[in-house]
Amino acid sequence: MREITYSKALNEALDEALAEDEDVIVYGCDVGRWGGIFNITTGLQAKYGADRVFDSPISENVLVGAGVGAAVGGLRPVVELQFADFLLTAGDEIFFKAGMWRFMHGGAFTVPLVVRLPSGATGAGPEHSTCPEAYVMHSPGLLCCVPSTPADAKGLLKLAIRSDNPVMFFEHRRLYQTRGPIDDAAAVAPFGKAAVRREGRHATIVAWQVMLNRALKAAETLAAEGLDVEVIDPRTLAPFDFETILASVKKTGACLVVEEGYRRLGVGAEIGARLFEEALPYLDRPFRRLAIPDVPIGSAPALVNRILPSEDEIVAAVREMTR
Amino acid sequence: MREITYSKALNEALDEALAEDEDVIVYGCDVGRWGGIFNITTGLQAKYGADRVFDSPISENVLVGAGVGAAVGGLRPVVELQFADFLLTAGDEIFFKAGMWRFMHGGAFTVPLVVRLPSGATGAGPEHSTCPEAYVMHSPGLLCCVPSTPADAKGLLKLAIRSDNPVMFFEHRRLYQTRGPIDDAAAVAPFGKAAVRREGRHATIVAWQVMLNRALKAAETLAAEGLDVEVIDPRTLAPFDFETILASVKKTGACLVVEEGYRRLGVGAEIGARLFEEALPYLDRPFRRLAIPDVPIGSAPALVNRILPSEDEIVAAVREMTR
Amino acid sequence: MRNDLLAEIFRKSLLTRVFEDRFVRLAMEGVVPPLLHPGAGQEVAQIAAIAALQDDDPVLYAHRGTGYMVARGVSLSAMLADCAGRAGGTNNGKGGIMHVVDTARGIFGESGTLGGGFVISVGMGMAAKRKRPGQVVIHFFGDGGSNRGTFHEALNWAAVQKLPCVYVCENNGWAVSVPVSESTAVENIADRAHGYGIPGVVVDGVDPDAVLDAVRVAAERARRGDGPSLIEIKAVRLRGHYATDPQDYRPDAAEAASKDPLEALRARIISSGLMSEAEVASLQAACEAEVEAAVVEMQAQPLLSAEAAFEDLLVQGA
Amino acid sequence: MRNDLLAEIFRKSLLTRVFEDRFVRLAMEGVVPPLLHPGAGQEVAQIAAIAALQDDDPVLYAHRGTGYMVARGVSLSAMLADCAGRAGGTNNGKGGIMHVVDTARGIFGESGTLGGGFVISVGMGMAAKRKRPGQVVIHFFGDGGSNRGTFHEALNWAAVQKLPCVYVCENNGWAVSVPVSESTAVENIADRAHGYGIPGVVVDGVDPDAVLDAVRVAAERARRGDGPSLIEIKAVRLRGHYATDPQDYRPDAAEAASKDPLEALRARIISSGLMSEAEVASLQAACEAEVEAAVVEMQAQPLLSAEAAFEDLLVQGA
Ligand SMILES: Cc1ncc(C[n+]2csc(CCOP(=O)(O)OP(=O)(O)O)c2C)c(N)n1
Ligand SMILES: Cc1ncc(C[n+]2csc(CCOP(=O)(O)OP(=O)(O)O)c2C)c(N)n1
Ligand SMILES: [Mg+2]
Ligand SMILES: [Mg+2]
Repeated sequence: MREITYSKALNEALDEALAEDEDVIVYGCDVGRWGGIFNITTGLQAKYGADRVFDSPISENVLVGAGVGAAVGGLRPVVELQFADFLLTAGDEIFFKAGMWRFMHGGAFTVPLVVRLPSGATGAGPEHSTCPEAYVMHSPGLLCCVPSTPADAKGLLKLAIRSDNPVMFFEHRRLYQTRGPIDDAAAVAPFGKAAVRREGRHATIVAWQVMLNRALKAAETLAAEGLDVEVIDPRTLAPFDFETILASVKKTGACLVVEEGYRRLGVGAEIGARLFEEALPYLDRPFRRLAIPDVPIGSAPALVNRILPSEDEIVAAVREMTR
Repeated sequence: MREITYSKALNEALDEALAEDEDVIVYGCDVGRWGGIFNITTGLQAKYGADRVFDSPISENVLVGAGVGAAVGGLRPVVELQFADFLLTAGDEIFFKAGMWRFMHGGAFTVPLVVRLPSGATGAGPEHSTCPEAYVMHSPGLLCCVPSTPADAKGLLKLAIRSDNPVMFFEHRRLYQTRGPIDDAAAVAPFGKAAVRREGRHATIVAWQVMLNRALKAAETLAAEGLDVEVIDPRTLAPFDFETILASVKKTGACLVVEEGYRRLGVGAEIGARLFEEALPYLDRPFRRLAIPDVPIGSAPALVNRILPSEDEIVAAVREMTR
Repeated sequence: MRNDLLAEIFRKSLLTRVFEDRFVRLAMEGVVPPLLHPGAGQEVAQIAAIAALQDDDPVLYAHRGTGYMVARGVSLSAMLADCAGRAGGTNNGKGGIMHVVDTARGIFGESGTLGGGFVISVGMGMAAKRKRPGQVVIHFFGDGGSNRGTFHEALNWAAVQKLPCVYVCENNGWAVSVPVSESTAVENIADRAHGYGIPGVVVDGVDPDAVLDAVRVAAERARRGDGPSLIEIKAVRLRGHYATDPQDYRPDAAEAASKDPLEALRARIISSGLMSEAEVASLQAACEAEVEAAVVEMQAQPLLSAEAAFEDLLVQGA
Repeated sequence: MRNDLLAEIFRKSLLTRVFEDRFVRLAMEGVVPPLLHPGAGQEVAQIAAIAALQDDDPVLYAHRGTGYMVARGVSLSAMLADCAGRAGGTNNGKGGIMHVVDTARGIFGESGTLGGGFVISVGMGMAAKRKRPGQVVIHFFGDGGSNRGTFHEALNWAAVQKLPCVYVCENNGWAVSVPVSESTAVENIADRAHGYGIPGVVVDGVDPDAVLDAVRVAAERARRGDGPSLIEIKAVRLRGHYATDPQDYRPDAAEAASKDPLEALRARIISSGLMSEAEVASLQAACEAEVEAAVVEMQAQPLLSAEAAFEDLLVQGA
């Protein structure tokens, strides 16, 4: 099997989508000539021309809004916002136009739009650091991908582009340089199928992207202590594969969600509430969340590290939960 | 004690705030000459002049953003957005500028801004119908009021205007014409104090605004069946008085949250998750949420009524929970 | 313009007026919610503008009036059904009169947040340019809506890309209760075209020929690949912002009433001998009959199932 | 302009250049994160613009360069401390070089989302007008940022309210890798002033006199209560978008280098006899010493406590 980086995987997905379907267009600030500030679109303009891969003004509202219009008009736009945070800068267009244009017109249109959203804390300050998936997951009409591995990055992006629904595609910037195996022959699991990244019976951890990697490392430490942790990667947050989590928690009786978004009303809140609704008799241990403790993310690395859930905190939380 | 409407209460709060502090200004589309499309600012321009109470262009980004700037510059702006939904239309200004301008500049400023957000489903379509409190409660740096009674409408709005923090003030449009007693001598409870609107021991309902009224009616029906329901009105969502809910649920063992926002990652999710974290040994019954079932709110009344939690559904949920 | 076209614009304008007046009465009777923003005074210009385009050129409209839909022949009973929450509508109970849609007739809908259509139109222009050369996208909006930031982002990018878009501002002098002079820093919104290097022209909304010509010129420019244009129609809002608005903020209501473009067109049609008074009267009667038939047809439709609340969101299995 | 002012602009521009060059080296050494967007080529104009104002007139800036701060005498070691995560900075670890603030010197910060400052400036103008008559709010931004919708909303409402705001676009021809011609539909961004009925002027960023004059005229207009102005400085970006940007997208880098306004000013200062070569050399040495002292002062500061992550959000008990 090949090994490629997460960013190469994304680049390949775009490349193949552009090759397969001439309705696919790719645009955003700097994605054309330069190949994107994170080099995800490198080489694509040279290969497919400036009519299909092009730069845009700094105008997030029209970037997303034009994506909706282009999708309604029969194209399959893939829009890059340079930072996932900017999803709120284009709030009307994301939540009302992408999420509801079809609905409010009684299903007259389809909106096959993909918005690529590089996320994650890299010390660039409060408006360039967040993982704002929760805003999307709270909002009807939007699908939401959070790939953690190069294979998922490629597979889910290809599915997203083929989907007739609007997809918010969160790429974690701190994963871009990570490598992983990719099986070109394997079929990609559809949206809404979580992956059990590690099996275990003492506790369930739900995590994705950078937090998934931390959870997996924590699980190794815990395994050495005799604690077998099951680690679930949801892969997509909308649709959300609650069933896999439910089955796991019924087995383990304990659940920890680790996320890089804000804690209050985050993804973990939904998971906790649903477990409490649907699995009360199986819940042996209080629920636990590790997340950004409801402050914005400053720029100094020490401050960022203080609030991002760490491997040590994950280990400690599981120990405490299973005591 | 006087009885006044919720809308009169808001008008009085603005009137008194304008009288007390000449830094208070009030603006928004149609709030000046006309007194607002919902008549909350009636008479204020005539009384305080067009320099302090004035109309604006249809420019939600600058409405909110200028509010932040004016607050930084020493005024106390009270901005009306005509529909609470438009909070996402001004997403950058609400979440990043109002919520974070102080933070990202290391506390150099205070941002005494109030944004008034008339909310609620009245059949005006998907972009003019929501109760989007969850977006605010998820976001650091913003306070959030959800008054249910005329007395709270007045008291909380006055507190909000006096606060040195940015406050998102949700006024429910279907409450504007409701009446209630107001004790002009009574001190208003501070932000972050829930009100127990009805005491009971068999189950706890958390609800506010229109859903609170439905919950209270449902509680009467249930009382006739011998079920004593405790009904809690949080009054503010940020800060959030979880302690009052926790104490109630420890007593009743069962919790239902009824809200007019979307269900997934809504306020109820946070309440459920926190109970599961902090009160597992006391939880006799599965958690329950009634909320908008994760579809946008159409315009036909039959469709709206289908998805708004009803009194009957509340009654049924409590019966089922306590069975 | 040609006589037959003028007569057609008159007929459609009259039909629109009759339809909307009937709508308002239905609202007063409680049959439909009072959510119409009457287009009275603006329908002649709306219909003349549409007449300058191909029958299926996409139209994005704002909230005021139904002239665009009537111009394209959208079913009146369908629009009523949309509002009455009945079957047979265009948007399945989702959008009422605000989000009437009929893609076969090029009616592509409305953004409930003002100014939301600007950005959609850019993408539709991008799609038209690539997939349907020769197609022109037209977007109507109000003076008030032109102060949204989306106007700026959209016109700039449409101009950069030389998209086949025509932007038509119906400047009726008011945004609800706020006069344009108090919200807008420039007298002619068309002057903003300078900032995007595109043509900006002002036309009188009482004059269907001027409107037709301006849109034709803009559409030809768009088809040639030279990019968008901005047209400002000086319009008159005869009624309140919404159907039952008392308009007590409005000093100019009487003056406005005297400037009804439909009356002017009626007088012109008669004085030019294109139709006799009797012919106009019978046309009026025909419009009324058509509207009544639509009301009857709408009322014969079953109420929408409340389960429609769960439909039309995501495409399943995609 | 007066000689002493010119000399002062030169000194501050030189200090800015030396400071930023040192910053970039610190970034390469890993002492500070490489988040500076070098202002090289734009500092003379930035400093000349600030020189046209009162010492405490509020400044909102964009991300490029530190000329504004140096012009106002913000502590260099404080700016370094901001970036190095040490005590003694201006924003307590929250905003690094992006959100330097010093309200006593009228430095009111930056929006991390481009274009976010436009709308803030309007409110600050509203407050200035009411509370501090005579105060002028200046907002600097880039050509790229001028395509945000906030530009439109802000300039319109500032003009309607006749706010004391001065909008200064530093058009350096590039937004990261995108040339202005590919993102912007008009050659002169100043032309957009027409759309708001306000003056729009273009000045050459190599010419500090022209910049100073233009801002003075605009500030006087603002103080008179006549409202905002838009000034476009034709600027040159000498370095990459960020400190370590290879700029391989850029054909004009050599040409740009030949147009350094600081070099032009240095030549003018010497050829006019205002300073001798030796005086300039010793000024350069003094700037280097001042910067080194700031580096030492910064490095003597303790690291910020990580608990600062929880500070500065809400005002407690309010
Ligand atoms: C973003 C947004 N802000 C405010 C409103 C509420 N609103 C609806 S129509 C209207 C006035 C529109 O004025 P104009 O654009 O001139 O159109 P007109 O009603 O005059 O036809 C307002 C403020 C809205 N729907 N969307
Ligand atoms: C809303 C928003 N979009 C995109 C960015 C990313 N970004 C930062 S600087 C920049 C280029 C800015 O160009 P310009 O305004 O011309 O300023 P310059 O860098 O040339 O000084 C971009 C795209 C951002 N910070 N905010
Ligand atoms: Mg108008
Ligand atoms: Mg630039």
